[in-house]
Amino acid sequence: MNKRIKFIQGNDVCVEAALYAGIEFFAGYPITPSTEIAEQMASRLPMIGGKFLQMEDEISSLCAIIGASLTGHKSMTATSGPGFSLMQEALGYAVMAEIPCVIVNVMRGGPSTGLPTHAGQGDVNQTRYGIHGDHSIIVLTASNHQDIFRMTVEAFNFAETYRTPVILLLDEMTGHLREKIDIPEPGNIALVKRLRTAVKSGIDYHPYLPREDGRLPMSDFGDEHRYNVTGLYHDMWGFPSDNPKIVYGLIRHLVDKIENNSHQIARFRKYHVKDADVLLISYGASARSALHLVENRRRRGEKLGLLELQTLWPFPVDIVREVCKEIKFTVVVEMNMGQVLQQVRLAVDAPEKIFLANRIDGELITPTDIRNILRVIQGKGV
Amino acid sequence: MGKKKLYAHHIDSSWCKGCGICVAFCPKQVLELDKNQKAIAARPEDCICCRQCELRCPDLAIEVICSKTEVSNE
Amino acid sequence: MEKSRLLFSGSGGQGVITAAILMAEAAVRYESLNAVQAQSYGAEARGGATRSDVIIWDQPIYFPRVTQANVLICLTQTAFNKYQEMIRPGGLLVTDSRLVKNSRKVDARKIELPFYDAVMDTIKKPVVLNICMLGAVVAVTKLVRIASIKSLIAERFAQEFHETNFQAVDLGVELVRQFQSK
Amino acid sequence: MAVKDYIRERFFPHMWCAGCGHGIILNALLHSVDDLGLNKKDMVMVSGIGCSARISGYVDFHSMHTLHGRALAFATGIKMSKPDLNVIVPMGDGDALAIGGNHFIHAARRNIEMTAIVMNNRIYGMTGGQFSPLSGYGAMGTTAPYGNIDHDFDVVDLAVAAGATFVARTTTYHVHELSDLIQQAITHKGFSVLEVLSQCPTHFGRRNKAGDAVDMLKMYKKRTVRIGSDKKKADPDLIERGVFVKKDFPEYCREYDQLILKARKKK
Repeated sequence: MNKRIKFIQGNDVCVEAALYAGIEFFAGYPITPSTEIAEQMASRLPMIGGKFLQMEDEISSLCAIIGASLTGHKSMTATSGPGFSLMQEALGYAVMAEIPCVIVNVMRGGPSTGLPTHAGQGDVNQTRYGIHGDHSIIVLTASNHQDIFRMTVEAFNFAETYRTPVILLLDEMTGHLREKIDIPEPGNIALVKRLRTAVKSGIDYHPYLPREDGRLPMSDFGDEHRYNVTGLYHDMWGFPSDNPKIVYGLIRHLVDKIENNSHQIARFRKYHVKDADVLLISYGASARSALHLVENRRRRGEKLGLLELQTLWPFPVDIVREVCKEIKFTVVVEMNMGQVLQQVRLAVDAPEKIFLANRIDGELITPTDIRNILRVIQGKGV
Repeated sequence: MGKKKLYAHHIDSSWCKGCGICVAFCPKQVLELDKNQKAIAARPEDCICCRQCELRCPDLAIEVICSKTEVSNE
Repeated sequence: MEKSRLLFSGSGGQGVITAAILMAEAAVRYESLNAVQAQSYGAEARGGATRSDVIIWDQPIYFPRVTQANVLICLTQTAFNKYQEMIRPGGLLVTDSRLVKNSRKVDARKIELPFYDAVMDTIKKPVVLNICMLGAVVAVTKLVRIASIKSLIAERFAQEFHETNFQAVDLGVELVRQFQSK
Repeated sequence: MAVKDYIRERFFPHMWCAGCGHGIILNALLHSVDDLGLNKKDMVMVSGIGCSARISGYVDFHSMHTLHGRALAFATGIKMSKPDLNVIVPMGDGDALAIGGNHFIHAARRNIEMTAIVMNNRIYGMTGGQFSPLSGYGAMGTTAPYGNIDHDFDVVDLAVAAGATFVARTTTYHVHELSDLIQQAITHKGFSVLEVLSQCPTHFGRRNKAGDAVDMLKMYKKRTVRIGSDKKKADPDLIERGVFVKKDFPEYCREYDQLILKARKKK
């Protein structure tokens, strides 16, 4: 029997993947439906000498992993709706201070305490626009266990590559679903190590001076280089500054380092897109239903295709525009009032050909739900 | 322990904000504020090296250099 | 193979979800099949009717919920009343003959078995009711091998519970044998 | 080393007002670190937001200027992931006890080895003189124009109740005592809380007719007494100074090391 094949919940897959990626520090606060991640971390991290902290709230959880990351340890927290709302302040800090870390948000129905035990996908906009001030951010998602593993590792990799917090947006459905996962052998997925400065002790180290390729080598707290970290606009040493030139340079850097690399960051899967005349665009749990329908209809000769987005932000505008070009019409499938729909409409040349198939009652959208929408659009009646 | 002897008051007048704390609490009235509201050692000969002015200065502007104390190598 | 959609239902504490997980996990890890298992959480899981969906297939499974069950298992009347409509016409309905009063209206192959009474008579531990039911479901659906279920139980449960649970599996199999030979 | 070897001189003169007690605390802290002979490489200072928080920019340590009230949470992550570091967390009174009150009591409860210094000037200085949870009944502030009806915390009582294993109080007038207590707090193997009454002549002093910095220091001299002094019996309103609690108790990082051993055995 293959020991790497497991039958576990999506939340547990996320833990396995974080360990694969080299996590050493986790801080969190219990909240449905993400709690299994904290529970598994509490059990697994000490076994490898890592640290698990149950903090007093989600605010301090994110603050603690930012602190741990500064000492050179790969760090993560996991939460859900209300907890993610509480994290916005520290998320902004991690963006501004350029601290690599991973925040998992296992989405439930909202707003407020909403539907703790039911799936929703209403946090897409919050991951992008939740914090005050201009910025850019990386948000990944996945619809099945193999991809949850992959995207969790990618989240750690992107965090290190771009010195930024990365949000992994899961949902209650996939988080609690059990299915097969074939844990990749060590080395099968490349890991990005922390880029540390080569500057020797006694020589001026600039923690916030990007190299030519845009990356910023770090120095761990506790090592030779002493510098300042702040959430204020700051110069290349990390000291506060309101010099307009420095402010302008920093905000451009924070946005550009992500937006200019959106092609490197874009992760997606195409199913039967090439010859499709009707396209579905979906992500997360909804993409499972969309794919179910696509495979079913293909067997009957219908030219239905699916673009599954795994990078939600920066929004893969070019990819979406490209696939929608030759399509009769496109239906975005999601469990909210059309958060990705808006982005797709902005991306394409003919927004009037983009429709929504959604479900907002806490239940997983079904292939039949999507099929009914397709029939309405095609004028066939349900 | 012998009696400490004063070498010098180092007062960085660019750091001094003239709050007058050193003047008010010097047990020997060694210090004064000058016409620019900066602390100066007006009567250094009376200093007993208690270093209360140095420790109480909110601006880190005063250093009392005495014998038996480590002298900065700057 | 046909795609099999199973819906396990009962009340919280009966171990219905554990049985569902064991079935699905055995399919994945011992039979090289695909399986998904989902369940209802929250208020629903604490009292009232508990439900767990299992789909087993030799092809990739995308939509993970059971909307029409090939196999519906009910261990309480409440669960039966709530989920009986979800059975596919011609599907298989497995109920406890003492705990559930079946309805003639349901269009399904009905297998009413005295899980509760049999467990109380022979093993005398109500806690293995779910495993007895699992043994029966495995025997009747043949989706996984009995040996696989036992291997998984040996892996998952503490040593001291192995024997009782094996007994419960065998009891379930025996109940099906008796039923089918009637 | 000299005290000035521990600061980032290019940022001086500092931004605090003339006569601000926070400068005296910085001064004492530097003398303490110097007296203890600590290596700058092992020192981390994490501050929140407010006048007090600016202190982290002036010390030549690993320094972190974080969010209002959250300094202890950031510091907890640093200390847990590198327990050999010496972590000092100076906080203002609003920082520590209003927005950060929850983090404060939970850090104390865990007994994680860090030094929390509550720089208590009884006012929100940076935002211009609003009352704080330590202003006290009757105090005047821009948000208490008719006199404050909020009662204040007793930082010492709160810290003790929350489980801090070193709890002390002093003032910016008692500078030798201040240095001594900072040293004790830094070397204590557990969560240390040091409350320092620190004058804000600009916002608290002016609004509350407490005079200038010198007058406020004189008041600290007159209205505080050593713990156990007979004067307190005669005048219960006097504020006690000194070490209130100092005890050996399992420290969080060391407890976690034990937990790792347990987990490894189970593996």
